[in-house]
Amino acid sequence: EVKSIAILTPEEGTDYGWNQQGIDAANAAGKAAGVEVVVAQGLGYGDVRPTLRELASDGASLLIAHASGYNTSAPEIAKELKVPVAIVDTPNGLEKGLVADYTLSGHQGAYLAGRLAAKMSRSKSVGIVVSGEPPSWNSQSAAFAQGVKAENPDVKITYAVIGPAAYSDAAGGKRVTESVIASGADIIFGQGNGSSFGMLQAVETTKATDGGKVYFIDVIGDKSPIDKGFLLSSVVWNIEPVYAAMIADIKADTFGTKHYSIGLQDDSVKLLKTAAIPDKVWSEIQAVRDDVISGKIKVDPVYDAAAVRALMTSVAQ
Amino acid sequence: MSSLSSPLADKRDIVALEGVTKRFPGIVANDGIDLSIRPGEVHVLLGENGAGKSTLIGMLSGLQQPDEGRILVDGKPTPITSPRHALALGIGTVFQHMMLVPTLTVAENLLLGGPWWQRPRTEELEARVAEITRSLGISVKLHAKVSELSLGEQQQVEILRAMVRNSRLLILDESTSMLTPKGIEELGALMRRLVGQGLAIVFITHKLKEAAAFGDRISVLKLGRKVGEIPPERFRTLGEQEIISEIVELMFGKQKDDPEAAERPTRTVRADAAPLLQVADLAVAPTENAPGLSSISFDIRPGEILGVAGIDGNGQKQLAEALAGQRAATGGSVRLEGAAIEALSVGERRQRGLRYLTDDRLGEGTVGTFPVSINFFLKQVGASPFWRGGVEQRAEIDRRAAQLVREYDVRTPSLKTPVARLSGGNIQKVLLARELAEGARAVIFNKPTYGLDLANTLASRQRIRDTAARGLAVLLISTDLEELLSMCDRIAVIANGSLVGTVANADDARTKVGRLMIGLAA
Amino acid sequence: MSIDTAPGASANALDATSRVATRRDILHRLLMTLGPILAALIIAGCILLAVGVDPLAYYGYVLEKGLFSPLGIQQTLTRMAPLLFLAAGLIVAFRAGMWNLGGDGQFLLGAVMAAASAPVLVQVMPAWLALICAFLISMVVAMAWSLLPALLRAYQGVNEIITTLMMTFLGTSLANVLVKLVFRDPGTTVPQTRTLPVEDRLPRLFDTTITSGLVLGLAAIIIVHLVMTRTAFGLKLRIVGANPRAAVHAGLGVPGLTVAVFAISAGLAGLAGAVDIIGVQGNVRADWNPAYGLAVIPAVFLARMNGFAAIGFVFLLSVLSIGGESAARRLGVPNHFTLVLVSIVLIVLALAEYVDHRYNQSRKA
Amino acid sequence: MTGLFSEVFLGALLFGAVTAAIPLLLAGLGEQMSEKAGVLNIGIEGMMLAGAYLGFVGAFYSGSLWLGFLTGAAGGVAVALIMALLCVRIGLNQIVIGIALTLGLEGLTALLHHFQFSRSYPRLPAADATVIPLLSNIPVIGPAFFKHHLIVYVAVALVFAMGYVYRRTQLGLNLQAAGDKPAALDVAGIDVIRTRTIAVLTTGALAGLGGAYLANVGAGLFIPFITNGAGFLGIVLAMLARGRPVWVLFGALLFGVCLSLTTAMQVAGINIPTDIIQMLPFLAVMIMLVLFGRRASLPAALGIPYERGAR
Ligand SMILES: Nc1ncnc2c1ncn2[C@@H]1O[C@H](COP(=O)(O)OP(=O)(O)OP(=O)(O)O)[C@@H](O)[C@H]1O
Ligand SMILES: Nc1ncnc2c1ncn2[C@@H]1O[C@H](COP(=O)(O)OP(=O)(O)OP(=O)(O)O)[C@@H](O)[C@H]1O
Ligand SMILES: [Mg+2]
Ligand SMILES: [Mg+2]
Repeated sequence: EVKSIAILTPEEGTDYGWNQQGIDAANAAGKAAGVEVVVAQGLGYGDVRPTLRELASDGASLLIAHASGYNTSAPEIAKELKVPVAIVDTPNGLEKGLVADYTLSGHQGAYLAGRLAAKMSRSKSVGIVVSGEPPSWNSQSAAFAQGVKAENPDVKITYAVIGPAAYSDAAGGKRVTESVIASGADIIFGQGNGSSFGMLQAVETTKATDGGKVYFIDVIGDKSPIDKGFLLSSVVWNIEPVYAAMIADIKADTFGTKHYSIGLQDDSVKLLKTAAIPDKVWSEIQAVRDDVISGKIKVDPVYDAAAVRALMTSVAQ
Repeated sequence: MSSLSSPLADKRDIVALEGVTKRFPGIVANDGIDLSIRPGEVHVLLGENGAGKSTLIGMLSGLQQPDEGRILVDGKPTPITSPRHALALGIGTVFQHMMLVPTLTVAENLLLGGPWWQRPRTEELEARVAEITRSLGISVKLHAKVSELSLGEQQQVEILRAMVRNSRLLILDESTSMLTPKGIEELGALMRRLVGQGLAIVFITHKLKEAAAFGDRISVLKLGRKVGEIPPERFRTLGEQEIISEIVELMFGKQKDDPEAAERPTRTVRADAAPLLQVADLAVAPTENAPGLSSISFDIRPGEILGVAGIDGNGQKQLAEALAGQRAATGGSVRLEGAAIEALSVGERRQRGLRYLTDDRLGEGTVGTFPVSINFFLKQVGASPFWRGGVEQRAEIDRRAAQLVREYDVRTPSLKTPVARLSGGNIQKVLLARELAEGARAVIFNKPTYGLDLANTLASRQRIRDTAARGLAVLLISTDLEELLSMCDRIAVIANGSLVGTVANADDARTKVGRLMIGLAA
Repeated sequence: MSIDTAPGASANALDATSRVATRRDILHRLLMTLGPILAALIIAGCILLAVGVDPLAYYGYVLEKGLFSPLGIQQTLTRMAPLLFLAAGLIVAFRAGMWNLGGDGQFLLGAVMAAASAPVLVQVMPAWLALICAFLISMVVAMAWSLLPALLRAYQGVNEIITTLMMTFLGTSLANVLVKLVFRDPGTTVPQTRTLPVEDRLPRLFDTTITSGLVLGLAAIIIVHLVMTRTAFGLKLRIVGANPRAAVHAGLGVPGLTVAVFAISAGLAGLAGAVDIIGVQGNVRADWNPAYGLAVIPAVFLARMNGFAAIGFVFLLSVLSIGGESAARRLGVPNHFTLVLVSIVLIVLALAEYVDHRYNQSRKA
Repeated sequence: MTGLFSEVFLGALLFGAVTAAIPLLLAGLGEQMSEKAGVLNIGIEGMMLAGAYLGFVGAFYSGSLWLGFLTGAAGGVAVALIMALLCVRIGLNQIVIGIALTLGLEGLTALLHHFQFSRSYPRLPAADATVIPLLSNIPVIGPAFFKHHLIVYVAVALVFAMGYVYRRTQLGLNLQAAGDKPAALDVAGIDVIRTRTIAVLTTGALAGLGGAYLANVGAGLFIPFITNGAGFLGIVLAMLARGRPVWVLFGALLFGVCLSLTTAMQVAGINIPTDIIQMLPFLAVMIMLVLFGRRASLPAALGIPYERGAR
């Protein structure tokens, strides 16, 4: 019987991104299933075993460890306390009744974003700025690049990592994004927690080399409530179906037997439509979306950082 | 104002103290002291180590506040709240411990204290300094870094600083301790000239002869109390010997006339005995701000005291450190009981019986924050029976320390007291006890009585004589010629890093050493 | 910088202090620790009130979840293990007057080496031997990392605050490079080292979740305390720390001792990393840096480099961090509040020590 | 590769280097002042955070960057005031208080941000640049160095102003004496506590300004932990500079350039992990220390509280 579930996130759930999407989804899934949701946020990237144990002892029937940094500790606690946990970025960690994986990748959406960027770039130059290189971001960076190339092989892609452990380096995000814009990019695909606000700021305050506007494509969350007209789109993730499926699987005793994923087909990954996207372009993108869903276009996720960089280099030449 | 002024204070006093008391944890440093300081007078303050002289000065210069009593300036009760206040009142102090910033130049040190937003007024200062140095007959290197000056030179700078500030009252706390006999003479003459110009001077010294020679009025402190005063009227009627014997009486009760004039006991060093300490052609490279040594050679036989005379800063410290192994020698040999030790480390030399009693008691001789007991064994860390298998034997240490405290008459509140809290003389006793402990064969004493009061000086000298009498070789470095004459068998003179001659301590030694020191042949 | 190495020179008599006095002393110390903590809680409580949270409820949870519940106390004690090793290393360095502020870099390198070696070693040798080897490797690598600052300080007189701070920046980056490029677990998509299986980690104490690393940590800090206060070697280090010139004068080999101090201090920091990995974490992820050093340094100072007092302060820090996390979650306060709380506690404790010192002085006068 | 490195791009890289260097410069200059006067200011990271937060609040609500810099500096001073009170006036351990202040301000600013901005993430408009005539027309160099917000030139001017203060004014003498031999300063009639307090408060103002620049110009917004260790870098810079403000400037630029180098190499497609490139400035400095073995000449009384007449 599932009475309550708990979600653990490394940062506060107010980031219009990974943490917020996770918490919102858990709350929604819990509400739909009529179970209580305990939120433990801002736990950092250190040892969360104490919190896991405590949440388990408080009676949570499912612990959602919503950070790749938790994928060693959570399964251990699952085995220790016989509590089901859900982890990310560990596809081969499944264990029946105990451990489920929901490695999420918005690569299909990022591919669409790449197509969109290539269509809309005036300078035929786009940039990818990331604050780190975790697998889920890598797969989106790679898919974005593939999308750009598929749309127009002549478009230049500039890839830049802000620096190590720079998740909160907003100034670094702004600085690097400005450099990338100076190198010619007029659309920035940005991934980074706190630092993505710095990227957004750079886009808002820097002119493209042609003197025109620079647009920003965000990931995971929807930043339109705080947009000042520079947000072109976002690869929005909806994790609610995943959590709902987990709750259902626990009830059905099938937890830990399958992978959960998100994708274009059920709109759990979708491209955000903003006013900046002309309707004609949008409908072309929707057509591509249908091709991806139907399997006519295949987008393979690339998780490894070196492979992603290699992809960029080959793209840049 | 007359209602405020005290019946005790005389209106001629620049500064008067009334019943001033100052307490420190565990001690009453000043206990109800009355004192009057007048223009045109050198007021000498005498007293044993720890008698409370510097504490009194601290209150006059605004560093500390009295717990009881009051200070009157020009007849008015005036709490001296800060050094700045003291300076404004015209009280200039040369402290016992150097108060110059070593990384600044002399000029910058003299300029310290001006309004912060100003550019330093260097030209003005130079003119003023020229004027003062001319009238005083001294010279200073204004643009040299203080760290490059000898201690004597630094002391001159400090006196100059007090003068530059137009002090009406000049306080000199043991300012002669670092000076050569000639320097002392000059300072004395300077003081006489200054009081002649109408200044008041407070002069602290441990040397009774200086007190008698330069003073007008003498106050004697003992254990924080003022135990006596010789006012100028009386002072002028007494001769040097009478003054000295009166002071000695005040300080120690009735005693023989001039304790310092103790005859050198005739000891006979066996001329045929093999030398214990042999130094040949010892050389040390000069450093940025210290002279080197070149071809230093001497022998010391068992029971012999070899003195090293010379003006401060001529390489005495380098010699001592090179012998002890603290300073790298660039050549030459050192033999102890025939065995070469020049390649050995400090610790190994000590084990062989070579001991070095440093002149820098707090700087390197002790660890100020450590208890007295541990400081006795600083050079024996790890040795049995105080450590066994590397583990401290606290009972053993305390037992032996208590024994040394008794034997050497160290005045300390407890064995656990941090050694820096002791007065200079008592710290010196700790060092003496440490260096003379079992196993010593040859001992280097570097200015062993500097800063010590009379009683401690005499006791230390006696220790040194006893040391030699036990058959040890003694090297005694001192700038006090009287001290050397009263103790040594032979006296070598060091100048500019080399030994310029050695004379036997016979009747004519004084003149011979004196000639060598000023660069003439003996 | 000077450290007062004479802990409260008190006795006015030559004989040792009586037992009554020491008991009163302990009671006094306890009071002077608990009092300020209470004051700090009141101040921090005002901040809680300002953001609309009931301070009593908050502290109730801190105590319950950090101290009084069986689960809480186990977590607290587990968290202490690496902190104790770090504190032990800092005690050695600080007592010897060396400002090793490079603990975090040494910690991380130790952790990475443990994570790199232990999972491999357990496959080729008995687990206990493998863990000992992993500890040794971590220790040696951390020691090696401190060699450069040590030599520069010993033979060139280069200030170690600069060099250790720089080495910690370098070490953090190097640890990341090692995790990402050298020791990366090929079996995962996330850049992290291989994972040491739970059953191969340090055994847990009895039937609890407390790691036996706690015992090692306690042993380390107590041994360090005894060595520093009771042995010739410790005294030598303290002499170097309190007055380096006196050390030269006394014939101690100061450069050698300096290098030894750095090695021991860094070695203990490396062991802290190892005990955290081998005892609890199992692996190291890229960009992982718990920065324990920053909180342990003030704790060691407040303990006046006394090992036993340091245990107390480390315990306090652990209670606050474990309990604070739980309380924050339950009351909807951001977790950052724990930092504010720790900061206030540190400042008030430092103030109390000062007031106490002053009071003692005036009483003796 | 040549195509990638257009003039505009190179200019932007160097511009970024300067932008990244300015907070370090200000922090380093500030720390240098404290250290000169004998106070080891480990709390500078906290002062920067206070400056970043209050600086942003000031600029955001008033709409004026200059007001933001002012409130930022005031924020730094407020933290410095605690430090001065506790460490200078009553002589508490500087390292304990410094670290405690850093921890406390990390928590406090994050907390305030949470309640105030974590839903809206307000961002400032672009800082308007003061273009220096003629110089700004030089290719690459011009846009990199001569098109910054006025405060950047002010910061650089501060380097020389402080050099002047240290070498040519009474205040400079006082500061040096306070760090090398405070007792000598005291008996010369200058209040050591006051001198050190002035130094620490100045440090607070400079660090606060550095934080405000970081938030308002560097990032254009405030987020928790935005300083990311810049204060600690400032400490390293100040100690390496041995009392010379110009060396702080060079050091800060070195770090800034290394950061830009990271970006440049990535854009050029050179596959060196960022972690390794980030190590470069530290490696360079360590090698310098090994080769030249610069004897530490930190002030003799650094970290030791001054108490008149104590012994
Ligand atoms: N700041 C202080 N704290 C504690 N005790 C002090 C302090 N200053 C002086 N004392 C103690 O007060 C007593 C008087 O010291 P003071 O320095 O005045 O003696 P003194 O007569 O100048 O001795 P000396 O001839 O050795 O210079 C000594 O016992 C000393 O230990
Ligand atoms: N190790 C050192 N570092 C810096 N300066 C030194 C050093 N040794 C000596 N000096 C300086 O060199 C000058 C003369 O040296 P020093 O005082 O040792 O000569 P000395 O006559 O042997 O000493 P003393 O007679 O005082 O024992 C002084 O100005 C002193 O400050
Ligand atoms: Mg004195
Ligand atoms: Mg000498």
